[in-house]
Amino acid sequence: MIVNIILLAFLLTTAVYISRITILFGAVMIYGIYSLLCATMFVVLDAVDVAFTEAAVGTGISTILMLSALSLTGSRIEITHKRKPIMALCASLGLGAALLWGTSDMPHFADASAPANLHVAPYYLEESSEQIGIPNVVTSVLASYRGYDTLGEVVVIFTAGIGVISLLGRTTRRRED
Amino acid sequence: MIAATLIAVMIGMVLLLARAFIGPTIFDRILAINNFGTKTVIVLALYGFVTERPDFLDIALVYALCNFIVTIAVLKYFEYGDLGHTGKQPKDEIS
Amino acid sequence: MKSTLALLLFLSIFWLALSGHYSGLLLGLGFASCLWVALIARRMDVVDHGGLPVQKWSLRIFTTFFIYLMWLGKEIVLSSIAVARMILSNGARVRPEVIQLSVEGMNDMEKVIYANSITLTPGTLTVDVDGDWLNVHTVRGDLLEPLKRGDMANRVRRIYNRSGKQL
Amino acid sequence: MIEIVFLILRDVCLFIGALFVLVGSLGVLRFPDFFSRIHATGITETVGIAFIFAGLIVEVGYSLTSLKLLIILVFVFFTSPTSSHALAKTAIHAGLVPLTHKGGNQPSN
Repeated sequence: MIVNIILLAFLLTTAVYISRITILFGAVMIYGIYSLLCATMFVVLDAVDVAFTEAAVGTGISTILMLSALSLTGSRIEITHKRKPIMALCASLGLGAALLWGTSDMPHFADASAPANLHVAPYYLEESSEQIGIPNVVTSVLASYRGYDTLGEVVVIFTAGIGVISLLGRTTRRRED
Repeated sequence: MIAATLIAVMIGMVLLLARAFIGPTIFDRILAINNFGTKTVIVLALYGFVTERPDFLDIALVYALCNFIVTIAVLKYFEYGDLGHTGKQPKDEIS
Repeated sequence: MKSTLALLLFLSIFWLALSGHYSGLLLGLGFASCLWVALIARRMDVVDHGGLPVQKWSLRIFTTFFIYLMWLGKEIVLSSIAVARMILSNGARVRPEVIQLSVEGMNDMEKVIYANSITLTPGTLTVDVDGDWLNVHTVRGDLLEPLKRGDMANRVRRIYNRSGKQL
Repeated sequence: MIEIVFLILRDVCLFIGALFVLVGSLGVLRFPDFFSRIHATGITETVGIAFIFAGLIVEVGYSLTSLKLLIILVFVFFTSPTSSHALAKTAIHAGLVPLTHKGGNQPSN
């Protein structure tokens, strides 16, 4: 419990700091800490697979992607906070309040009688290791029960990756000429 | 005792966050973040033991790997200004 | 080819140590992924050709290396205590210094072990390697005394059983 | 009897480790310049993590878990000097000059 509170406090301070910092590079760096904290939070919430993804993608790849974006654009300019966006603050506060109000209707964390835990989840938990032979239930759900769905996602991501590579590849070739 | 150690490491994280926020140079931030990552590895390992599920150690391992790669990538960006650089030509010839 | 096979072997052992599941399907999948990684590494030409341990490293070197690690561990604990006391005394005793140490006559592997050992010991830090010279930064001059006397350098040389001459 | 010894050993290891981690973090905050702060992080990344993980290994005994702990430990030991060295080198190349008590004692590179 106290771990939850400390982690949330860390997340909040980091988020506020990222929004206040004026150096883009510093923001990218602190964002790495934010990802680390996020992933620790996922571990605390028992979502181990999500934590794995966040550790690899959030901390590793996205920091490097942002760095390459910075190095491609060559942007080392400091941002200046000129305007005071009161309207935006009000809008986000309102949205946050609405979301908080919405969560009050949701079942509690790890509630065994929640609708999501009554439908097919018990079946997966009991049968999947015999049917598929993979010890991790999440993997067998993703790769077997929802295999077509995952295949579609992979195709989309693959296409996006090819698009990005073709865009970036062109610029580097032009630079070499 | 494990829980107490967990809390102690988290207090250490607070100190490092302070260093990451006040800087003053960019390298201080990178240093603080690198050390923060190491502390996250410790926290994950300890947390697995507090909740009596030490299987979570795999994540700690991935963290240790990512932490190292990110630090090296960031420093490479700083040294050469380009992540695709092979490190064979000196800095001045690129830009 | 030999290094790729060594990489494959290492990856497989690593996978076995981490997975903890030993059914036929999972073993096959694990080996397949190890093979895939080794092939990609070979194609990308990132296989480390110099670091194959079976050629040069006999069992004796492993024992001497182990003894060295024990000694290094002791040194690390001692200098950590020194640095910790410095921190607790409000940084008053911090006297940063940069000096150059000679690593003349060491081969590359010894230089790597030596420089990394210096960095691993809290209080001393290898900033730069410049041919036969190491730039070493320290928080307080007297932490460098054992290095200046060449204790660590001699022990590093002794791993490969070469004469530990004085610097 | 032997269990109590192990329990005490574990707690002592964890206590020492936590102490070193705390002191190291304090050093990162307290030391006057960037290069001295690297030394302070070195405490966490060597002695701190080693003692804490040693305590955890004592807790689990012989198992796959302690093997994993050992692997992480070895990995951190291999990477932490590399990243400290890379940090210091990059900082020097970027023009950051180490603070020295004599003044003017700068490294040539």
